[in-house]
Amino acid sequence: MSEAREAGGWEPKIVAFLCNWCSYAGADLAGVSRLQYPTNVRIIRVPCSGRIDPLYIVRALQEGMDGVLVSGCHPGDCHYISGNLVARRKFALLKSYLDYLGIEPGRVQFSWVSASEGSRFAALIEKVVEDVRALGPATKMVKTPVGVQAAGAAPVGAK
Amino acid sequence: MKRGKIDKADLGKLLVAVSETAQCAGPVADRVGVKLEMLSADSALELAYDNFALSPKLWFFPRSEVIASGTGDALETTLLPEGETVLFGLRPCDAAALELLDKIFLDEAYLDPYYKNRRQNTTVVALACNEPDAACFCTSVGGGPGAGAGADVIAFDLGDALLFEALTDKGKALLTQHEKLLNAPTGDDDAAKTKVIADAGAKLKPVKTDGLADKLSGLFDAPVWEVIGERCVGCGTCTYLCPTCHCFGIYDEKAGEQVQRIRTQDACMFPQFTLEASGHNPRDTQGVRARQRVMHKFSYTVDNVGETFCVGCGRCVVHCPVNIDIREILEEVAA
Amino acid sequence: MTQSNPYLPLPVTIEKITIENEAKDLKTFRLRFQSDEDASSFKYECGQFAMLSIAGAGESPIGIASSPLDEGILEFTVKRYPTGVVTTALHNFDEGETIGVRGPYGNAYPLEQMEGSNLVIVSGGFAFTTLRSTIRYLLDDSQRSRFKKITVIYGARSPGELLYKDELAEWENRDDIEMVVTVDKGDEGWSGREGFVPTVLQEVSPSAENAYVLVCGPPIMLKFTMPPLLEMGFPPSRIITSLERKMTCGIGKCGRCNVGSKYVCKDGPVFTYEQLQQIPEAVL
Amino acid sequence: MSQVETKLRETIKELLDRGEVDLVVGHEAGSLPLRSRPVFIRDAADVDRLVWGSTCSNNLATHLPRLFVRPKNSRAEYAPPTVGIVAKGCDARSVLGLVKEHQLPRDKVVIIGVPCAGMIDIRKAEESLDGARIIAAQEEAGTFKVETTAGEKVLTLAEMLADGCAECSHPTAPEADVVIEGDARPAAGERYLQVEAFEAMTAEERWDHFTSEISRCIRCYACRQVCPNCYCVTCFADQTKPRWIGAADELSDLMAFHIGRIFHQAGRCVECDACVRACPMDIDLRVFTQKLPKDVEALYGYVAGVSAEGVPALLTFSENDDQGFISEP
Repeated sequence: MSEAREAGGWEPKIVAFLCNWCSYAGADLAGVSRLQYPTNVRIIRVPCSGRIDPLYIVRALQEGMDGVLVSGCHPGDCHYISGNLVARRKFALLKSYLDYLGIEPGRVQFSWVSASEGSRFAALIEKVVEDVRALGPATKMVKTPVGVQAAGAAPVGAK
Repeated sequence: MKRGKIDKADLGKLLVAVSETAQCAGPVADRVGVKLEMLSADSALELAYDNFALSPKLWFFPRSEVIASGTGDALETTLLPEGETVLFGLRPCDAAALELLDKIFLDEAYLDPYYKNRRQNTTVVALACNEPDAACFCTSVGGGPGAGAGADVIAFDLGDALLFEALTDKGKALLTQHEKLLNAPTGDDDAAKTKVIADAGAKLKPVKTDGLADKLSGLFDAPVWEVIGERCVGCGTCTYLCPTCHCFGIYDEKAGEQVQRIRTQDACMFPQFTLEASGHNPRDTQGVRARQRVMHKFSYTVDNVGETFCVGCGRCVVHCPVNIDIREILEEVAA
Repeated sequence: MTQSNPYLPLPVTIEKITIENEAKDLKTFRLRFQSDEDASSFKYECGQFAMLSIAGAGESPIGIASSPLDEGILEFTVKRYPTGVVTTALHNFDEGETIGVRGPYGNAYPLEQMEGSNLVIVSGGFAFTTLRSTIRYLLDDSQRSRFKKITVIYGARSPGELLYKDELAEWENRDDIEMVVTVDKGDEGWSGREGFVPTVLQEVSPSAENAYVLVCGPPIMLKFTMPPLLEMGFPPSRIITSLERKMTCGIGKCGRCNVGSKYVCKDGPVFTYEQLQQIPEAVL
Repeated sequence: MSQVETKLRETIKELLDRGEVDLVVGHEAGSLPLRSRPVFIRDAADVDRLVWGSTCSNNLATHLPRLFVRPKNSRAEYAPPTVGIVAKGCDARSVLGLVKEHQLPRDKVVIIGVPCAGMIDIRKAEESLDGARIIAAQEEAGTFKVETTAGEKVLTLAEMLADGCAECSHPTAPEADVVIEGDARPAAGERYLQVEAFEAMTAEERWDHFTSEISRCIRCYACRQVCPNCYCVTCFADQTKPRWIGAADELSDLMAFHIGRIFHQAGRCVECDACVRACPMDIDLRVFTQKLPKDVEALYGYVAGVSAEGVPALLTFSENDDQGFISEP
């Protein structure tokens, strides 16, 4: 990442919500196995993909993340039996909905990575980073940074 | 210059001239209705409108405004915007509301610098009403379709022409500045003006409000509030659209070391408005919250600043999702 | 463009933090003004409050617990609520750090008017803070002679919840103030009084003659304290209490603390019971 | 007065007289032309206040849960009331949804099904009048005699029919306890036409529309407050720790609020369009709310509120649920 920064180019910033039992362990395995994958991803460990509130994803986009990845155990392998299966419906609808509103489909991605799939994790990150890189920096949903808003910049009565 | 007339066809020219020295807002057609918008060369002016969906109070008291900002733990005053603004086309009710808000925000003890700054730098040109809406009741709360309170200039729509009358020094200065574009009004114009205002007034249904404040003070525990509360869904439509409602909240936004303290519009209709951190809420039913709104406007402000905080614009009447009609409440109370 | 901004806090340094109770959700913060100018501009009286400001979290109205005679400093005792953004943030601060204060706001206990009278102070819970300010002030050598007998009835839920324990002990050893400290329920180490404040008040039964009573406590305590006070012969005009409401601006504009035609932040927080009886929304 | 209205009043009078309900939530004439509003009838003598027609658009289910809140500080034994509700298809579906979510006791709610011919959209009435204003209006069998500032005019229900009603799948109340007979509109054949049209637009067009509509939001939360499904004690938008929705007048936060609110309705929205009607800023909410019920039905075959039985779509799963959206490396 530091190289990219030094080069002054834009690098995608991606947040990955990984479930504790499978995908986080998969990421760990990728690291232990010394697999190379892009460093653009910031990992947040969650107990289960079922823990992901759609608001987390919306918030990540608001805070200027160029991409969001959510990954959990493969269907059938959930530590909590069915957390990921219930979440799958939520994710399918959210993905469709954000697409419907006009947010680029590549920005928010969902996947399954098991604890033994270090290479799948590395490849997944590769893909997500490439997808987001192709889309360019996020502009939709991004909050105006605090301090940038002009003092008292207010619309006239009706906006 | 105190009075002047302009053909409607030339109004655009006048507003362009005004825009040369000040930012100028006027009525512009939108996908839904007409809104007050900063004018640019290609703005399409629209003079046929009941009123703006949102009250122009928001120019002076925005929905959200940074009142202090800084880095780390030190907060400083945000720079106040400078430059003159002319708002054209406020209905008399909305202009009158500014005079009421002055009593709150220009109170000597604690002057609000942000409001004061806007008020000082803005010239308000009101446009008298020829066709009041079915929900309007300005004449019942001390206003009228041609009333000039709160405005610096009032304009009357005489059909093909607009007649301007300056009401303050600021208004006179504005008319004088553009006197080349204005003609002298004639006696016929005065007659026409009197007629349109009288016609408009005649279309307004009066609401009985005799002795309202006194009666209200005896009705604090009346069952009427819970009856309203049962129907009220507790949204902020009435208060957010109201030209005189001015309750607010203050919140901080933080990103890294950057902090902004923001004043935002708030509403007594929301339970959170009075909810204390301990969990105690002194106004814990929708009925008492509905009572607060009516009491504050028609009783408490009368006690405190001698004014009824309602200008009869009718926005709350039209937009309440469950058709709670303040006029009916007032009539019931005054009966 | 410079213009005075009533929303702007003054910077203060946290000089000392005292944990007041076992639950550690009550802390007293001693704040020192960072400039002498600020210190001298902040003139307050007993019973007033100020807005504590934490940049990034917000502001909270808190009663001033120090005495106006404590120079250069301000003290506030703050309870942390799980839902309270500002109180939680404040409790995470350390000594030496900077926060903001704006005020003082509201009216004060009418000490001038009470001069030459007996004073009864009744309080429960952590509403004791502004009365602590008052007691500190009254007991100062320069002030004590202005007032006659002073009786304090102060209660908390448990011994651990009593505020200002060192000061309470000090005051109990003085002979110019009668201290009655009670807890709802004692523990092994407690040898003092047990019982709710209204009950203890009736037991102590202070004389209403030439007396004022200052009452401050949670709404439920106030509700049960007023009838015995009236029974003891305190006229409503001499029962002085302090109201609490959610506040945002502190300067009578934001509308939150509106009770009847009064604003608690501006017209209060101190009201006589006689005044409160005229405000239906504030009836205890 | 229509036959349905007469029958409705008679029925409710009987229910009240026989003590089968303690109160009935219905509609009464509003204070403005073409408007009605909720009314709470506790006394049989008041049944004549009830009206029924194509202006009775409020979703009355919104008002029900509050009627079952145990009074505060009351130590007296609490007996929940039995509440009748004048129910169109959508009102009844909301009631059944609330029952399913344990917000209403089914045995204490009497669903009085009324035949819904569809509701008018006042905005369409206003638009059809070329700037003239409505002074008064009278409804009669599918037509409205409207007195305007430009003279009298007759408008039909068909020309003013609300978009939501045109696509309604359940014009009559499912699982009604009492049914008032009459002519309801048939269930719509073609549905989600607006959503499909929106889907056909480009991503940029869709985003532009979302942006321009949501930027008008004034955060009055009327959309939330009128929604029967929005009964959370503390809405995510009002939470302070964490604060999901920033305080500033910031488009991104407005969007986050609307996405959050609308998404919370996934598998629950009964498509009553109460939010659409309530919005004082005329935000085109319908096109944004209807996508979810469409998807939920298409993906999981679930339609909200048609029965008090069954598990809501988002509280369950099937092993075979679509996962075509999953990213494969």
